[in-house]
Amino acid sequence: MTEQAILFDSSRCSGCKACQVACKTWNSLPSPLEKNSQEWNGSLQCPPDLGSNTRLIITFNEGDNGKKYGVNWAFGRRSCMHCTNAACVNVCPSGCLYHDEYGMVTYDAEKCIGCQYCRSACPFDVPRHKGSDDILGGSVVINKCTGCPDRVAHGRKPACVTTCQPGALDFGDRDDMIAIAEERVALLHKKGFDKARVYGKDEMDGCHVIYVLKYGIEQYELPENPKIMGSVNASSKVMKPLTALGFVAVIAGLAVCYISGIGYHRDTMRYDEKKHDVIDVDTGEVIKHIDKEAGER
Amino acid sequence: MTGHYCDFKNADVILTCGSNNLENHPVSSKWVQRALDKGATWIVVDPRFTRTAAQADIYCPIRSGTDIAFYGGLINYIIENDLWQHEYVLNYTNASYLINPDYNFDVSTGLFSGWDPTTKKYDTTTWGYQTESESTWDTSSTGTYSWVSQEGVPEFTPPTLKTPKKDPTLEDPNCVWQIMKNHYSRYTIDKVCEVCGMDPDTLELVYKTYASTGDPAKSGTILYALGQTQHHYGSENTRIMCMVQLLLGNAGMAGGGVNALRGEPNVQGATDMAMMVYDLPGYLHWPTVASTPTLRAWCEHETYSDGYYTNKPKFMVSFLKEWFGDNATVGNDYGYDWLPKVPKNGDDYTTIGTFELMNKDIMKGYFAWGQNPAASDPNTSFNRRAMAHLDWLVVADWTETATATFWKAPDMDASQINTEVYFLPAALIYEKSGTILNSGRWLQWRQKAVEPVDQAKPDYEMCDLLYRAIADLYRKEGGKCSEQILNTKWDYYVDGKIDPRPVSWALNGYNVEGTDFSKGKVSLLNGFANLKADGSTANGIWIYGGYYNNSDAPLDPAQQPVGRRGHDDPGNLGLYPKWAFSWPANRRIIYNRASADLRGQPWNEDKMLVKWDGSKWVTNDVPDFAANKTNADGTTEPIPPNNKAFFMKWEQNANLMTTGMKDAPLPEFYEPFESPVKNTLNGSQNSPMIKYAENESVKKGDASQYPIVATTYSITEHWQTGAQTRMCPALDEIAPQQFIEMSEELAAEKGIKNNDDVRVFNNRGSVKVKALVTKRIRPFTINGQTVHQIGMIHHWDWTNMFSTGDVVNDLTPNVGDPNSYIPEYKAFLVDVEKA
Amino acid sequence: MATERFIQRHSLQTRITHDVFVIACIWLMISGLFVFIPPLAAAVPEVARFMRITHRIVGCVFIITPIISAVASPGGVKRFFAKYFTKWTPEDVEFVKKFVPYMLMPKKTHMPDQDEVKSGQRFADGMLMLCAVAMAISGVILWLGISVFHVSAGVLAVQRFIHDLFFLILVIFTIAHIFLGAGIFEPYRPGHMIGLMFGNGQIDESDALYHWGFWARKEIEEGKNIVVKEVPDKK
Amino acid sequence: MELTRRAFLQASALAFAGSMAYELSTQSKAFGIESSEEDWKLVNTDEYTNICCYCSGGCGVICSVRDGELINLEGDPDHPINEGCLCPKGAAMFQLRNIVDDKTGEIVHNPNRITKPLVRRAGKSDWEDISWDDAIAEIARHVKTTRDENFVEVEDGVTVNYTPAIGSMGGSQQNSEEEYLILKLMRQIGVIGIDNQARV
Repeated sequence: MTEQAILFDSSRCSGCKACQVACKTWNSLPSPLEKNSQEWNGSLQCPPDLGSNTRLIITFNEGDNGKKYGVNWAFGRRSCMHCTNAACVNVCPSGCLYHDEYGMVTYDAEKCIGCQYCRSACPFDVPRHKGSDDILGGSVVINKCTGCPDRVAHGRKPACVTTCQPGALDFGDRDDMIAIAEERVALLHKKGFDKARVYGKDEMDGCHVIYVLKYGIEQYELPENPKIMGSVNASSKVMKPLTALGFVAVIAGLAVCYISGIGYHRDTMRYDEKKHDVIDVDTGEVIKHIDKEAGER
Repeated sequence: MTGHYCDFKNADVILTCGSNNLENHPVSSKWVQRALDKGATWIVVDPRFTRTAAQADIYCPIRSGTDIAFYGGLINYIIENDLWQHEYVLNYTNASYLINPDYNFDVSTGLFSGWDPTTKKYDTTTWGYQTESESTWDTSSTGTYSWVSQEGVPEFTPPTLKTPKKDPTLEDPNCVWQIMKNHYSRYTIDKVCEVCGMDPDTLELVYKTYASTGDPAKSGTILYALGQTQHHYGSENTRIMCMVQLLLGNAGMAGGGVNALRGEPNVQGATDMAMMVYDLPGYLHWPTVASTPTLRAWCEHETYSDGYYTNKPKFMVSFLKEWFGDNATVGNDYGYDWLPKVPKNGDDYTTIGTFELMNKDIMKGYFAWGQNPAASDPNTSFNRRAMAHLDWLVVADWTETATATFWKAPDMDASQINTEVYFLPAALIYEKSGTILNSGRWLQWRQKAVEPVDQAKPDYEMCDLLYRAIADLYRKEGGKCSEQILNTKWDYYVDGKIDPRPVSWALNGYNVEGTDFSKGKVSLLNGFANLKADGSTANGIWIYGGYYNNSDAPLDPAQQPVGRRGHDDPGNLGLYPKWAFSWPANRRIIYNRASADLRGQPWNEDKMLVKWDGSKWVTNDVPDFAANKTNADGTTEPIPPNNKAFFMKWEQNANLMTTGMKDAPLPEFYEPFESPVKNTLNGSQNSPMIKYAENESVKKGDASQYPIVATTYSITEHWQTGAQTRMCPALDEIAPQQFIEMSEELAAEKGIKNNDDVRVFNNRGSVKVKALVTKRIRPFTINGQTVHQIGMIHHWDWTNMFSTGDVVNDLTPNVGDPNSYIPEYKAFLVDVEKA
Repeated sequence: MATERFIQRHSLQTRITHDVFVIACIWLMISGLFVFIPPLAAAVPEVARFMRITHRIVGCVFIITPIISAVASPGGVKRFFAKYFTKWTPEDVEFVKKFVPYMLMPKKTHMPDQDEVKSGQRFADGMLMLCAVAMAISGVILWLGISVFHVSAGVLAVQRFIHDLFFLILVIFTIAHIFLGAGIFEPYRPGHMIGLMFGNGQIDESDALYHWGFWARKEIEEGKNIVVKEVPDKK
Repeated sequence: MELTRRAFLQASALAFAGSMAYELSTQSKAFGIESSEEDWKLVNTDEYTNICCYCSGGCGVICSVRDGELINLEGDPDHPINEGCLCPKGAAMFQLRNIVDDKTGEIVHNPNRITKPLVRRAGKSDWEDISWDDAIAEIARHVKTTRDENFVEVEDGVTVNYTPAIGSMGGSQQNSEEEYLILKLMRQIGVIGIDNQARV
C-alpha cells in the first residue's frame, strides 16, 4: 500500500466544523448531554481544545490584515498529524499505538493501558483519553484520530474528508497530496499571501496530514519545528536503558561484595558499662577501652 | 433561483450580497470554490466580516438596510461608464419602452407619481407604457387562441394586447432608459459611501469588478438571501439586483442570474405551493373579493394578453378539477365559489398580521406545521401574548418548540392562559417519503429509510386524519357551507392508506378520463403543455407538470423523472438534466434564451445553453422560450430567434421599470424603519408603503434611546430557532451559547470584554447573551456620524433538554414589506450594556 | 541459662510504618514496571490495566503512611531529624572513606565506631527518602494533571522524566539497602538485622557494638532500652 | 432510465420487495453499538437516499439501515450538488433520531424528541398524554366550532366562504405532497390566514 495522507487546505476551509461533527457521528463519540453544561469561550472555536471524546477541532485565529476592513481569519485544524517518526508510537509502552499500512497512526484500544505517555510525548499535544476524568483511571483508553481505517479499507475517505463541502479536506496518496498542496501554496503566493506554506511534509520525518497554511504559522496553533520532546527522548531512549544498566551494575557490584564477604567471621562482643570496656565474649579479652576522661565515647 | 447551485461554477464574478453563503448554505462553498479555481473573482458585501468574507477576494462592508443605495450606485456606475450590455438591454428589456408622460418622482418628498395620501397606496397608471397599437385574440377555430372557444372552457373576455411605444435610440426622455438613468444619477459613489458607510476606493473596486461582467462573454452571479429580503423594502432590494443583472446581460446566462439562497429545506416548494394568503399553486393568484370574485373575473383579470401566461385559464380550470374532482363542472364554474376568497383586508392575514388578529380575538384557532412563530417571528414577546388569546393551537413538530410551549415561556403565566394546545409528534424527514425542492427548483424524491419512532406520524397522515374527522362531523351534523369541505376531492390512498404518491399524480397533472385514484388508475400528463381549460385535465400545480409523469409505474418514484439519478452533463456546465427534475419543464437555467444574442448565437460558446444553427435550436438546456410551434395539422416546426427572451412577461421583454410592484416602479432607497440616521437620498425616511408600522404593538424606538443598529442572522452550526439543531448534541457542542458580535470600539465604549454577559434591549424586549468582541466588526461613519452595529444570532429559546437561551426575536420590529409582507429582521435599533 | 542483652532500636510504630511503606514501594515498582517495560504490558494488557489502577491506590498508601506516622508521633519526627541531620564526626568521614574497601575486603577493613545512624546510612537512606518524595510529587502531578487539572503535555513530560530519573536512583539504593539491611552481605548477617524492621525491633549487644559503637555503648550505659533475655548456654 | 450503482441497488430492492418496498414494514427496537466482531459499521445495511432538511441546497444523503434502525447517515457521493459532502447540520442529521448517551456510550433514541401526542388543557402548566384518536377528534371539533361560529359566506355581494378565525403557519419543512395536503386541508375549511417560512 502506498502511503496515504489527509490534505487540509486552510485557504479553502470555511470554518463550518462539519468535519468535527462527521468525526463524532461516524465514530459514535458522545457530546455532553447535560443542559447548558458547555461554556462558550468567546470564540467560534468550540470546543476550545481536543478532548476525551473530541478527536478533531477547527481553530480560529484573527490576525491583523493591515487593511481597512476585515482580518486575516485563519481557520486551522487540530488533530493527529500521523507522523512518520511518531512520538506516541515510540513511547507507547503496550504496543497499542502503531502505524497502519497507509502510514496513519492508529491504535488497538484493547491494548491501551491508559498510561497516557502518548499524550505527553506528542509534540502536537494530540492524544486524549476516554475516562481520563476517572480518578482511578481504570477505564482510561486512548481516543484520537485514527484516519478512519475502517472507511479507508472499504474504499471511502475518512469521515471528516468525506463531509467537507468546500473541498478543504482531501485524502489520497501522500505524494499527490503534497503536490496539490505545493501547487496551492504557489497560487497563494501569487495572490499575495506571502506567508503561505506547506506544513507536514518534512515535519516529524513526514506527517500523513499535510496542511496548506494560508497565513503565518503563528495563527495556527502549530509548532514551528515539532520535535519529540527532549524529556520524552530522555525517558524512552536514555532512562530505561540507564535504569536497566544501573540495576545490572548494582547487582553485579553487590555480587562482588557478596563473594568477598563469604566466610567473614566476627567475634561476639559485649560492653562492660562500668569499666567502659568492649569485651570479646568468647575470649574475655578487652578489645577496646573507652577512655571517658579523655572524652572518648 | 434562476439558476441552481452547480451553476455557480460558471460565473466569472460572484457577488455575495445579503447572504452569508459559506455559513448558511455551505454547499454553495463547493461551487464557489470551483469558480475560483477557474479564475473567477469573488466579492462579499456584508455588514460583518463573516466566514464567507474571510475566503473572498474582495470584502466591502455595508450598513444593514442600505442595499438599494449600493445597487443604485452600481446602476449609475454601469450607465455612466457605459459598461452595460447594449444588444441585450436594447432587445431583451423594456429599456426602449415609452412611459406615461405623467410619470414623476419627487426627490423632496420621496414619492412617485400616483400616491394617494388617504389610502396610502399608489395608483400605478402613470408608471405604465404609452400604447402604440391594440390587438385582440383570434379565438376562431383556426386562430392561435381557438381553445378559448372550446366547449367546457369557462366564458371570459380575452385581454387586449396593448403594444407599447418604443424608442430604439433610447433618447426619448420618457423612455425607461432615460427615466432610469436620471433616477439613479443621484446615486454617486460618494453619496453611496455616505449612506452605506464603506470607503470610495473599496466601493469603486467592487463596482468595477462586478460591472466587468457587462462583457457579453462574461457572466456574473448574485448570491443573496434573507439579508436582502428581510427589510420593509426587501422586494425592491431583490428587484434592483434583477435590474443590475439585466443591464450587464447576466440574467439567463450560465453562471449568471439572480440566485436566492433560500433558507428552508422546502421553502421553494412551499412558495410554489402557494402557502400564502394571496397565492394559488404555481405562482397564480388565489381568488380575492376585490379583483377576482368569479371564475370569469379571474380569467379576465389574471390572463396575460401575450406570452406564456395567456394559458392561465388552463392552469386554473385544471387546478379546480383536481381540487373538487367530479364535483367541478363548467356549469358550477368548476366549484370556484367554494374556494374561500381573500377579503379586502387580506394583508392582515399574513404572518405579522395574524398575531394582531389573535390579539383582537378575531383569530381563535391556529395550526403550526413544523414552524415556530413564537420564536421566529418578529416581536415574539407580543406574539406570545397574542397567542394566549387563542382558543386552541395545534403544533405538529419533532420536539417541544417555543410555539408549542408559549404558555411555558418565562414571561407567561400558564394559569391565566386558556388556550388548549395539541402537540402532534411528526415523523423525521427520513421516516417518510415525498418530494422536496431545493433553491435551484430541483424536485427530488426522499426515500423513507426507517419507521417513525414510537407514535410519530408523517404530516400527510395527520392531514388525512384531520380531513376525515372534520368531513365526518360535517357529514353527520351539517354546518356552515359544508359543501366547501365535502365537495373537496380527497382520495390520495394506496391500499386504503394515505400515501404521498397519489398526491404526486395530482401535482404532476392527469387526464380526467382514464384516471380513478380509488382504483389506483391514473393517466399522467406528460407536462403542463398538455393542460386544458375545458375540464378534461386536472393538476394541482401547473409548474410541476412532468415531474412524475410515467403512467407505467405510477407507484414507483424511482421510475419517475423526480427519481432520476443520471449524471449526463451536456456542455460540462453542471446542468445534470437527467438528475431528478427541475421545474418548469426540467429547465435548469431559466430565461436561457437570453444566453444567446438576437440571432440565437451564444454570447459565449463555452457557456452554450441554446443555439440557433440556422434551421433549428441546438440545446444543452431545455429552452425557456417558444422554440417550436405546433401547426394546426399537428406537426411542429422551429421558431427562428426573436427578441422574446422573457416570455413569462406579457411584453416578453424583461422589466427594468415595472407596474408590478406596489411601492415603486424603480427601486428607491429608504432608511430602515428604525434607523439612527436621516435619509439623505430623498425626503421620505421610510418607504411610504411600509406595512404594519402604525400598529401599537410595534413600539418604535428612536436613535436617542437606542443608538445601535442591530441585525439578526444565523450561524452555520445552528438553524433558525434551533428547535432542530439544539436537539443534536454534536451541534450544541460546536456552538453552545447565543452571542452577539460587536466591534472593539463599541465594547470599549460600553466597558464590555470578550465573553462577557451582555444585555441587549429596546422598547420591545431585553435579552441576555454573550459578547463576542472582534475586529471583524467595525463602526460605520454615516453622514459624518459614527454608527455602531451589532450582529445577533437567533437560535435559542427556553425549550430543549440540552441548550436554552433568550429569544432574540423579542427585539425585532413587526413591520414589513408591502409586496411580500416580509418582516424587517435585518436592521433595527437597540442598546447594549454589560449584564 | 545465660543472659544476653538486646537494645530496643525501633518502636512498633516505626516498624509498621517502614513495613507498610516497603510493601507499597515494592508494589509500586512492580506495577510501574508494566508501564515501564512495553513487552510486559503488551503481553498481558488486562493485568497491566489492573496494575495501573493499583499503582494509583498503592501510591496513596505510599504517600499517606509516613504522613500518618509523622502526625501520630511528632516527637519521633523530631528525633528522626536529629539523628539524620547531625554533624559529621571524624569517624563518619573515616567510615565513608573506608566504605568501598570495606565492601570489597570486609575481612581486612575495620570500620570506625558510629552513632545511631551511620554516615553511609544517612546518605543512602537520605537518597531513598529523596527519591520517595520526588516520585510521590511527580506521581501526584502526573495523576491529577491528567485527570483533574488537565495540565499541558510539557508539564507531564517533565514530570514523567522526573519520575523515571528518581526511579533509577531508587532502584540502585533500594537494592543496596536490601543487600545490607536484610543481611545478604555476610558481614552484616550474624545477629538480628532483619528483625530490626521485620521483627521485634531489637538488636543484640554484639551487633549493636559492631555497627553503631557510640550509640550502643551509650544505650547500655543509660540502660533504658536494654532488654535482657535468657538464652541457652553456648557450647 | 439512467441507473447509477446506487439507483440499481435500490431498483433491485424495490423489485424484491414489491411496490411498497420503499416503506419498511417492520422496525426492530433492538439496536445498540455495533458489536466488535463486525469489522465494518455498515455491514448488512440497506441504503436509502434522502435529502437534507436544513438549507435549500438540496444535498443528497444516504441513510444506512440495519434491522429497521438507522445506523448511519452521510452525504450521497452520487449526488451532483453535494458530491457526498454535508455541512455540520447535515452531518448531525443522524442525531435527530439517535444519539450517543454520554454516560453509557450506547446509541439511544434522541430523548429531546416527542413521539407521543400531547395536550395542554386550559390554565394548566404542563402537558398531558392523549391518544391520537382523541387528539384528532378534539381538534376536528374545535375546527368545526370555530369555523361555524366565525364564517363569512357573502361579502360585498360576493360569495366568499371564508373564516377569519383560523390560521395556518408552515409548510417549508414538509414534502411538497404534504404541502399540498396542508394547503388543501386548510383552504377547504375556508382558511385565509395561510403563511409559511418563506418570510420568517
